[in-house]
Amino acid sequence: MSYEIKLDVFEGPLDLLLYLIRKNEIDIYNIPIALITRQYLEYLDLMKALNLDLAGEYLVLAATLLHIKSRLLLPAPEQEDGGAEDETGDPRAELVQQLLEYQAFKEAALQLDRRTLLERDVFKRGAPPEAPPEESGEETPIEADIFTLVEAFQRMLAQLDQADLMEIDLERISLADRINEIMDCLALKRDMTFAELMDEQITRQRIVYTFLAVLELMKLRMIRVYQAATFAAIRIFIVGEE
Amino acid sequence: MTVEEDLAILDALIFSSETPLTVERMREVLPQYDRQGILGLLKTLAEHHEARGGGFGLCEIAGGWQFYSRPDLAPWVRKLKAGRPQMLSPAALETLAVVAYRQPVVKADIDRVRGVDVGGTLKGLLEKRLVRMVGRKDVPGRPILYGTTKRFLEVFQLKDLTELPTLTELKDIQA
Amino acid sequence: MTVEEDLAILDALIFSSETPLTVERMREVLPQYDRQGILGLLKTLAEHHEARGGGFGLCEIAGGWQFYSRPDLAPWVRKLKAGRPQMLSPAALETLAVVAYRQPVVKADIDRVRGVDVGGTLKGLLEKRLVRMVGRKDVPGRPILYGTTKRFLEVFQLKDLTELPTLTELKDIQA
Repeated sequence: MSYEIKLDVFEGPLDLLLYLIRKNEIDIYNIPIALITRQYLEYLDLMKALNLDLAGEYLVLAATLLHIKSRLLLPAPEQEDGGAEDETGDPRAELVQQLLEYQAFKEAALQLDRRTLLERDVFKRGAPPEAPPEESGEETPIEADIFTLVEAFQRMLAQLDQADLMEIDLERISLADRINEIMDCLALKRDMTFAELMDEQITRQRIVYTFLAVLELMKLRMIRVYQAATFAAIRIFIVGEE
Repeated sequence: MTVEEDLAILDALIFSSETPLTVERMREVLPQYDRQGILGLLKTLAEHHEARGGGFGLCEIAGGWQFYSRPDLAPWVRKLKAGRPQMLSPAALETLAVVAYRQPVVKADIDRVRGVDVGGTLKGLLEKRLVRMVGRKDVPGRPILYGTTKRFLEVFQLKDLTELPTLTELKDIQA
Repeated sequence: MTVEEDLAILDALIFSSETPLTVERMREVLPQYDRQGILGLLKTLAEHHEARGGGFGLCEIAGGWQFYSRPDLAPWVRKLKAGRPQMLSPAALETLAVVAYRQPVVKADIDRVRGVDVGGTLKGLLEKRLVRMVGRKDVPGRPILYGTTKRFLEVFQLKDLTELPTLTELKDIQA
């Protein structure tokens, strides 16, 4: 059989499978697994022969196809209730569902591309703003997204090549978070009880972090903690900047 | 102040804005109008531009209003712009489609739908600011959730996400 | 091609150009016109815009042509500009990233990670209320410790700091 040179245009194993189904004019609800599996494996061999980058996902789907093929070869299990074989018993069902879903998104992607696109089909005014924004008393809104922030961090660390900085300690971050919250509360109220710091979102983890945050703040001499008597409420006071 | 003057002010405001201008922002400058009043002015303004038969017109995009060049004039405008327009690869478009329709969605779900690891294309979409991290899913491991951005609406010239056509779950794949 | 069509093309070209468009560049796109011909079109186009009484018009500036909003409408346009969202510079983003991920952190540590003196950018971030002083480190000299603010969470649309993506997660995305 002759192959069209089409290998590098597949977006993945599902795409290749859809192509084979279409090429053979097969009903997707009744895929002849033996035929499709054979053709799929032939394509994979060809891709290998052409030294094309064969992503692991292609092999995973090959294994799935072979597994379905073997299950279809086994005699159908005796039905306990003696009723007709239900559709979910078809070993191909899950794959069919996956193919249909993928096909729907592939179509959605094409529809996106067919839209009128900015910078391809339409253009907005090219000139920069005529005048710099006037200073106003109000706070200027800031446009930012979190991806640019973590990327900026990664970029710097890549240059530093410092192993000790390479991972972000989420526990430490959680602690910093709690410290910030407590300082926010205290800035408003000046003093609070320890119990008041335990708000409605109380979880075991939060209690631990609150406790650690209070200890840390005491160490930093940001707060002072008093207890009038054993079992009395623990009161926390903010310490002014000296 | 006449309606003509207010129309001219609105015209200048939208012209000066780098991103689609929302009705709310217009009302900050023209507080004498309510929402309906501004929408009335916008309709008139869009008709004015339509009638003058110029090279650009007023469109409602991404929750706001902005001037855009006429799509049929793109061949001439592109001649002026250096380089080819940045196209999204089919892989990037597929990943973007899954994010757009399934948002908020975790990477594992996009991987599953596309049948491949979408890491590279997802990063490209984050860099192009078409996709953003919108939070974390409340399941063990708290994976990052992704969604589309306002810029996605701008680039694909959508008023809002509801303007996306419904996903066609094709019954017959050969259709 | 009618003159009306050519006027619309010119309208779109000037509108989408980043810099004032010279007659020479216009002729690259509309080579059927000589210099005089383009100047004739420009005169007509300027008159069209003048006549429609909109908020912006065509002006000759710096050896080229560009649309400008009407000077008498500047007070309204300025009202709008004040609310225009600001982007953070790469330097500000990097400094902010170090504070966010390493907080509470002293300036010397940020300097070390960034490889430059961050005094200026840190001051900017403090003014923007994205960063604040959270205390003093218990070492000689008691240097100021910096951390992020509630506004930081708002701007980056985070519920809390645990929503910050980790570097491992970033590596997974681009796998």
